Amino acid sequence: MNWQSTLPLLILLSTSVTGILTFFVSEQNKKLRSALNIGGVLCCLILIGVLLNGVFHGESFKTRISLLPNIDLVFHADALSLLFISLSGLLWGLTSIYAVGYLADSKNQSRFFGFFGLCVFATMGIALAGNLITFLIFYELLTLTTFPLVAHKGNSDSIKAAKVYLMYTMGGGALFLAGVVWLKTLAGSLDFVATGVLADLTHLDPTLLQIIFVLIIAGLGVKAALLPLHGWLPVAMAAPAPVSALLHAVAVVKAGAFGIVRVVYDVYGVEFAASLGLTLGLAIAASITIVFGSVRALFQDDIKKRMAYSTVSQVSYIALGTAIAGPIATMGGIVHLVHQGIMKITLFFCAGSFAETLGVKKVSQMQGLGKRMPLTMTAFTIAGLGMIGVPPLAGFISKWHLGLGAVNADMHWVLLVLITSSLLNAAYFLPIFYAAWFKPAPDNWPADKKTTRLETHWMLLLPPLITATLVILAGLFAQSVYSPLSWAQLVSSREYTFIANTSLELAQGQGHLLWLALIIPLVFLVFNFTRVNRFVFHFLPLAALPAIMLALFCESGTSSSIGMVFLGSELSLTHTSRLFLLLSGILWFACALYSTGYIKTESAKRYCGFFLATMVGNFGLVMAQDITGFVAFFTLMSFASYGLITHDKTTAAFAAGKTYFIWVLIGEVCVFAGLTGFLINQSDSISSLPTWAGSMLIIGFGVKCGLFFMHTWLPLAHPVAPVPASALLSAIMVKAGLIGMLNFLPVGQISSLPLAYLLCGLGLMSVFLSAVFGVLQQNAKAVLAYSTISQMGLILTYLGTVFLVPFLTSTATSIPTDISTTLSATLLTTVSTSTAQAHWAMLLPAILAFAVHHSITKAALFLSVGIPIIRHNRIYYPALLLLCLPVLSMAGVVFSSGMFAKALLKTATYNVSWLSLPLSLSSIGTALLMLRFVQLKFRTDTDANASTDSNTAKNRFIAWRRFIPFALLCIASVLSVFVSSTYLNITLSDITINSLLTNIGVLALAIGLFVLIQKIGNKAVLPAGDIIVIYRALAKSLLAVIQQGCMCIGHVYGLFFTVLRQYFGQAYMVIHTWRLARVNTLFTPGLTFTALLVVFAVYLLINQPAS
Amino acid sequence: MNDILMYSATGFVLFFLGLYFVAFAPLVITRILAINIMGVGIFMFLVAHANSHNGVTDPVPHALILTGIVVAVAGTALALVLVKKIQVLSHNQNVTINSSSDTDQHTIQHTEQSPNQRTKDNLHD
Amino acid sequence: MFKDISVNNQQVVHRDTQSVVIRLSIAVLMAALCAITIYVLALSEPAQPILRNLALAQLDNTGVDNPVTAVLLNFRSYDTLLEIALLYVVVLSLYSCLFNPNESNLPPLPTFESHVIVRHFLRAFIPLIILIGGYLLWTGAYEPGGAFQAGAIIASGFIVVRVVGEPIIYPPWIDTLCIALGTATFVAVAIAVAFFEGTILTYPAGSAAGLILLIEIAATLSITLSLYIFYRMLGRL
Amino acid sequence: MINALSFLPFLIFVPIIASLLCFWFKHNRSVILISVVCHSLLLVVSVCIFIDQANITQQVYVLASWAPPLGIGLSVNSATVVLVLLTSVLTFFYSVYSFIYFKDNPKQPLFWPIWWFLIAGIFALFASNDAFNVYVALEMIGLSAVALVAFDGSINALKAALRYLFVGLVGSLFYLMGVAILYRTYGTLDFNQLPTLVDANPAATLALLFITSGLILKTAIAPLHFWLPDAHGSAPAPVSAMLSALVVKCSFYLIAVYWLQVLPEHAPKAGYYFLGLLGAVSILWGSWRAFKVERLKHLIAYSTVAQLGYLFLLFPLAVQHTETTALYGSTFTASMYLILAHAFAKSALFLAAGDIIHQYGHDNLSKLSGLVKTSAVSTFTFAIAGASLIGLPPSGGFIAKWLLLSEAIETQMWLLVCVILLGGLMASAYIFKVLNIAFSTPSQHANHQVTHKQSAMAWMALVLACCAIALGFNAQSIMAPLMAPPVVVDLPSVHSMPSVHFMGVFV
Repeated sequence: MNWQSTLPLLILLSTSVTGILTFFVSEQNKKLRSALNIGGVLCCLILIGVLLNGVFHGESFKTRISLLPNIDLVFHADALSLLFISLSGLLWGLTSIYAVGYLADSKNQSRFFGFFGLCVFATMGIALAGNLITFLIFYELLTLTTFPLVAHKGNSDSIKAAKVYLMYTMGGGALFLAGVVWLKTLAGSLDFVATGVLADLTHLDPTLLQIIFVLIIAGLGVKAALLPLHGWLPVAMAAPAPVSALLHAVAVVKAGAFGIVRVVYDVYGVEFAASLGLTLGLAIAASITIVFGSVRALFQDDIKKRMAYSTVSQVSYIALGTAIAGPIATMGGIVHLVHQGIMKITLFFCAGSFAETLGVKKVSQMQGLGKRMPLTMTAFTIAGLGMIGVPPLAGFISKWHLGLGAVNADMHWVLLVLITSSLLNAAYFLPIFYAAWFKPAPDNWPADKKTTRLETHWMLLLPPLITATLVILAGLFAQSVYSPLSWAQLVSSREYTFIANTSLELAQGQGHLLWLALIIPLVFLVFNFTRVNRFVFHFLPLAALPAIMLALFCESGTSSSIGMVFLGSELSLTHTSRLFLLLSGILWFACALYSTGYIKTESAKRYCGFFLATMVGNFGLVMAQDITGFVAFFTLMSFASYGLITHDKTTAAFAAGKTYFIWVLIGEVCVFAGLTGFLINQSDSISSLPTWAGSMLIIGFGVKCGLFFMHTWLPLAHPVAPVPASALLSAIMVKAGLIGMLNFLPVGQISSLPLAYLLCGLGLMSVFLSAVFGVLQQNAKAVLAYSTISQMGLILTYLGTVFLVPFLTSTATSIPTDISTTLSATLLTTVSTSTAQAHWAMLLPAILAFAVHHSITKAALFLSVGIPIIRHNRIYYPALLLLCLPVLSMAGVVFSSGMFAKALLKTATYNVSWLSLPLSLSSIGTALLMLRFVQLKFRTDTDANASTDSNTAKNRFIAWRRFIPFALLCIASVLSVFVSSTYLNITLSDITINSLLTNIGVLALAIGLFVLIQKIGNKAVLPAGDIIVIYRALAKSLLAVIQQGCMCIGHVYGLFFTVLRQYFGQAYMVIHTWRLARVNTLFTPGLTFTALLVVFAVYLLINQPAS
Repeated sequence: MNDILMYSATGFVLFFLGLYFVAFAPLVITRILAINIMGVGIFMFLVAHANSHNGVTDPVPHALILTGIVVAVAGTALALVLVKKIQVLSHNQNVTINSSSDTDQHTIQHTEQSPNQRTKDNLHD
Repeated sequence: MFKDISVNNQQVVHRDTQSVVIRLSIAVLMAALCAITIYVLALSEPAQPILRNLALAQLDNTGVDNPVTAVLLNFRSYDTLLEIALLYVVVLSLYSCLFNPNESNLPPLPTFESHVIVRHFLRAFIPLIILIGGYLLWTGAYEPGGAFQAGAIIASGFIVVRVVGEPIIYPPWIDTLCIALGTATFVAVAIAVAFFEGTILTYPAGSAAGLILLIEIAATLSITLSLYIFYRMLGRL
Repeated sequence: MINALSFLPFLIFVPIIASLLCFWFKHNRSVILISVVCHSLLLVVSVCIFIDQANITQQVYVLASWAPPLGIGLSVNSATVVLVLLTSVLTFFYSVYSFIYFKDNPKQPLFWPIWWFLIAGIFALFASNDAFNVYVALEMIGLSAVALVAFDGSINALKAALRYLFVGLVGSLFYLMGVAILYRTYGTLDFNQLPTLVDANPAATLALLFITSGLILKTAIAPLHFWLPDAHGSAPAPVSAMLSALVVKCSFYLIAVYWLQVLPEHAPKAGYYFLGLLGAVSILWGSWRAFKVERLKHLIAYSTVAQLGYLFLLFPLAVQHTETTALYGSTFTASMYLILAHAFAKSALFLAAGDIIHQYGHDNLSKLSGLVKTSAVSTFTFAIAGASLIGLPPSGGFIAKWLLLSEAIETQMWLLVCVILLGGLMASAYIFKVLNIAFSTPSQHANHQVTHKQSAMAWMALVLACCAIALGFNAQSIMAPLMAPPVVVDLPSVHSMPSVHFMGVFV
């Protein structure tokens, strides 16, 4: 038996020997037992390592032991088995460490670890099985070894759980045996062959093969928890945590899924199975399970039950991946095998340690868990987010590939399934995170009785952290050579006989510097959590410096793309992104300086954390050119800014935070859907963006820009946020939406009427209505928020005009177009219609100039709110003077940057006749808002003066820190257009007399209107966020409807089963008692969230892209 | 020729008669007798055949019958011993029962040396 | 059918729960089966007496004249051996069933004075019985007779003595010896013979008669004792 | 290669001698000595027979050197070779177990003679080649088994023994009637001659009917199984193990011989299917009763009834499969393998149950909760042996079930496939019911005082259970001879053999 054939046996031996030896270890000496176990795990992992690089170097491992005349036990290591074996080996190690910690003081541990080792031995056997019969043998062995684990505790419900588990698995096993024997008699030897054994056996009649397939899949379905056969999984939660962790994350459930993969690919061959119509049936079953599992998870209050149901749905992804007969979908399915394993095991570890340390078993008891056990909770959150499929994490990769594969295979309904299930995942994970992180902790938790610094025993803490980092790494470095994704690629390529090669491009030139802008803030972020966080707070502004340096000194066009991160992310300084980088760098620097003076030191640590995270998100966003990179940074920025908004921890802050969070999620999903639609269409090489994808993008980015119907969060969030944060929010983060639209909407390429109408319509509405609402506000910052909405509305209206171009008369004025809107090759094919291109060439600089002007002036205004301008204060006069600058500039008074920016916009869109009227009206509106702001500012400052002691020395020092950035920004607000015009090389048209006159006339009109409104309107008080009231009412009614729906479903269920029970009587029918699902008080935004997106899904279905 | 048939027929009749009484005789002792009758039935059949060849008897059936008889004796002896022992044991129990208050004839306790097995119900199953 | 064996008023009774209807139907069924067998046998004619001719042809070199004894102790001697062994085992099982740990402290059996006529008659009658037994044993080789019949008669003699009340006292080792004697001698002869003839139970040419007689005597002894012990054990419970 | 045929009578005479010696030399040490010597002799003989089976199965050992029709012949076919080996191995285990089980029992001297006689009876039955001789062997087994069942003297045991005796006697009488009819119609009793003489004669079918009904009563198949649970349940552990594993198989073997070898032409096709039906009914009914019953030994006994049902599936499969029914071929191998696997597994179960009763004093399932703590080894044995009974992969039971299933599928008998699978499921139901009870923590502290010592008996049972599992691996070596049809060579009657001196072989 040469080396090749003994290695698989050695691996199997190592696990089984460990298991059996542990049986004989006496109960008392824990050391020997854990040493034995850890030793076993290590040597197993080493062997697997040897196997891995053996296979990597092309050796083939195969052992054949003859069992019966023409039936033999075959072990062989192909790519698929290696994937599964390394997963189970690694997780076995982690789980045994965890188990040692978890079962520290429980009895008969030797028996537990013995069966534990044997269970992994069976899993390894399944992984290495070379033919269906060996697979069957180890499959049954798995049932035998897991039974005592489930029944380990010995109390009544674990015995019941074991009984139910047995009933299902024994039934499944019998079916599987029948199927295998039948296939054996028909097809002879059943060795696994890459493209399937049965494909070339032509003499078998298909109907028989179909029946056999159904039998085998039913057998495997029990362990893979397909719909009707999943009953045992939630019940088996009575087992101790490490058992449910290993069983439901790795061993049992994966064995079933792995079996399905093996049968579909290596026994039937995927093309042959598809031709028999089997894969469609499997896909439908898997999809139903996915949705059903998630819905059931929604209503479970027990954490482990919820995890169990989520396992039910997640495992069916793998089955779905195999069922969609396409290389990418297979890759998705197989990689999900690994990802789901690491994510689910983290969730179970954390659930176990929560139960062990705090006795928290119910979701409803998880308030404030984040504070009490921060590290475990972070691991839980990371894994949860991964499950939802949030971009940078592992879950996203597999869902992305599944979606892509489904679209390639024209199974669009799968996309729908994926989206609904991700949303359902969000619906049942987010309330947990929200409750854990943001709700106050109940006081009845046991005090941190352990003296160690850690929140729980290190053995309970280390495994979840390791697996959580694995989740992140698997997501971030998905394309790297050793990542599960590339390994799955190897497997799927073997199945489809074509090699999709993804080469590893190395960044060239000093592109790496670009990453510097991101890394420095990250370094600061890390230091923030160590003891040096006081310095971090003081030197916060330095974090923004690298961005400014880069913007100034790197010439545009330098790009660095690293294949490993995300899916080949690429950072580059295009002409526009360089401008935005400079702008955001300056603003972040100013606000950082301001916040060092404004934020109280004790809450500084948390503030810096969120501040730096948002900064990284912002800079990354500006520079990212590829979709996944952009979406990842976009998400990071939105989630981190949530922390900024709720910094003051007042109830209003949390309410505003909640609304902000919902809108962010809505925006997120719209962007995600839009981008996928965009990509799909792009892959079909039709450059015309489908209207639904375009509108999705507009809505998604509109949420960020504060377009009218999506703006309700802005007026709520800004007043609540601390001054520097709200300054940043309205100045830069609002621009993120604009950058997104510039990058991804095919501006200048195509012209589509609906998009134009959508954009211009919303823009105009936000311009006028926000002006009206803004005036009626009571809070100064709310007024500023409304002015931001109106200005952004203005910019977006102009952006909308670009889609109207072909319908306008076009004059060929050639202005040098060095705008490199070239995206990375995968994104955009440039189809230039000369007129659209020319129009866009003029419009872009104007928009950029206006954007720069607006962000700087708005920042200055917001910073002014933080500086009390009161009469006897030393800085009264200079502050007053400086304040006038941005106010006037915003109002577009003569010679201010505002006037010039508006003039530029007017000249750029001279051929859009109907735009001049709204432009002037908007300037009136802005002027009104400015007056209202000034009035409110002085009113608050005067009555604030009575209470604050502004003249102490310390106060003066702080005042200085605030004053300087404010002064800088005020001056900049005037000069911004002149500076940016040189950069954007646009000639400023000279100021004609009549433009001067119209300007003064507008001002006078605005003042008159303001006085008029003061007289009649000061009684009408409008709550901030205006139409949010309507949304809330809508949400409440929707919740009521859904609750009613659940109640009646529950009744029907109850009725059905009572009838059954009377008819059959208790003795004969072991009825699985379906407890009426108790609809707990659902997280209201969660419900609005799902409702909204169901509507979106329907829209998606109706408006299928013509492909 | 027909007298041999007559003997064989009576043999069979005896056999089935014995069988009926083995199944349904009330007293166990009669059952033991019934088994012997069945044996006799078979031996009658064998003997009838042994002399069916005009005068010269066939010794082999006779030998078979002799062996059969001895076996029947052995079986009957064992049966009688068992019945007697059961009678004695249950008699001792009844005595113990009479001494204890519960005198109901049917609830047969079990004797002291047998382990504390369940009482009547494991007789019927 | 055999379900519940229970004892009431000293009788081991089978409390039959089947209703009369079932019993009648089964009776009818049995009758039908009996009729069928008789009918079938009436149809088929008996086979040619192959074995009879063979046995009779070989009779002269079996060392015995009576064909039945020849069959019993020569042609199918293996059957007879097993059969005697069976008897020996049944006696053993009798011992095991009636085993009573506190045997020694059982009250001695009641002995009563029998009527004087009976005693004198017996004194003459017992030797006669033993004589008849011996004769039967001897004629087994020529006319019907043999070990079983002789053993039965002698045992009946002993039983009569026992019934009458006279205790037959003999040392216990005779019991253990004689019970197994029959089987032991038969097996010993079978094995010994194999040394000479190669296969078990083949009597050497001349000595067939002598060996058969030896086996017969041993068999008679053990049968007598077995039957007597049957009676004595049952009586003494 | 010495001619192993001459060893054949050893099989029968050695146990009888042992029985006599044990009766005469009563005290312990000598009994042990005798038993060890005899067992090793038996093992050697059966191994030689197994190795040399190629030419042994052709010859007949003629006792008293009278040619078979007149005299009695001893012969062995491919099936009995395996059964003989199985018996010698198992009886060796049981005897060792009994030494410990009856160590402090005053009745021990009486046990061994009857025990050895039972072993002699089993070997006599397997080796005999003559119809009437089989009857005597059946009686030997029957009576000694009854004596052993009644061994521990409780009233239940006695009643069970009496019932067993009645059944045994009636069964044997039916068989005797069948033999008598055969003798009347064909004039010969020898198994080798009967198939040649037999012509299409309704009397043969009638004989077959009598013989089969007698033997079915003794094999305890569905309708006529009422006696088995009590008999096997209340017997001492080694005896019940012997009964379940071997005695019941003997009568099955006889039915197989009559239906497949001796009178195949006359067996009506419907008969085979009827036997199959009986088998299926007994699988389902046995498993159902096993699940319901309360006492551990009764549960194991009922599972014997179920497993015997599997054996009876051999008949429909054999008929359907090869049309030419014979004691070889893949179907017969499957059932032989099932006999092997079941024998080991069942004996392990009974011995483990014996150990549990030894410790707890009772085997009432409801009071046995928390068994795993007190007698871990026997629970473990119970689990492994149970796995083999259910047919979970690594075990011999799995191979047997696999062979049966592939046979059933090949012959398109879907009903049998369902029955086999359902049987497996129900077996898992009652095995895991016991395991559940073993694993559950004892609710209230059971009032029995439990001796915690792990007696050697438990380890014996464990060894047997491991053998049951080991059967799962080297199936090849055991099955090869069974698969191939014996090479039919003209039967040299030993009589004409040159001087094959029995003792000469040793001298």
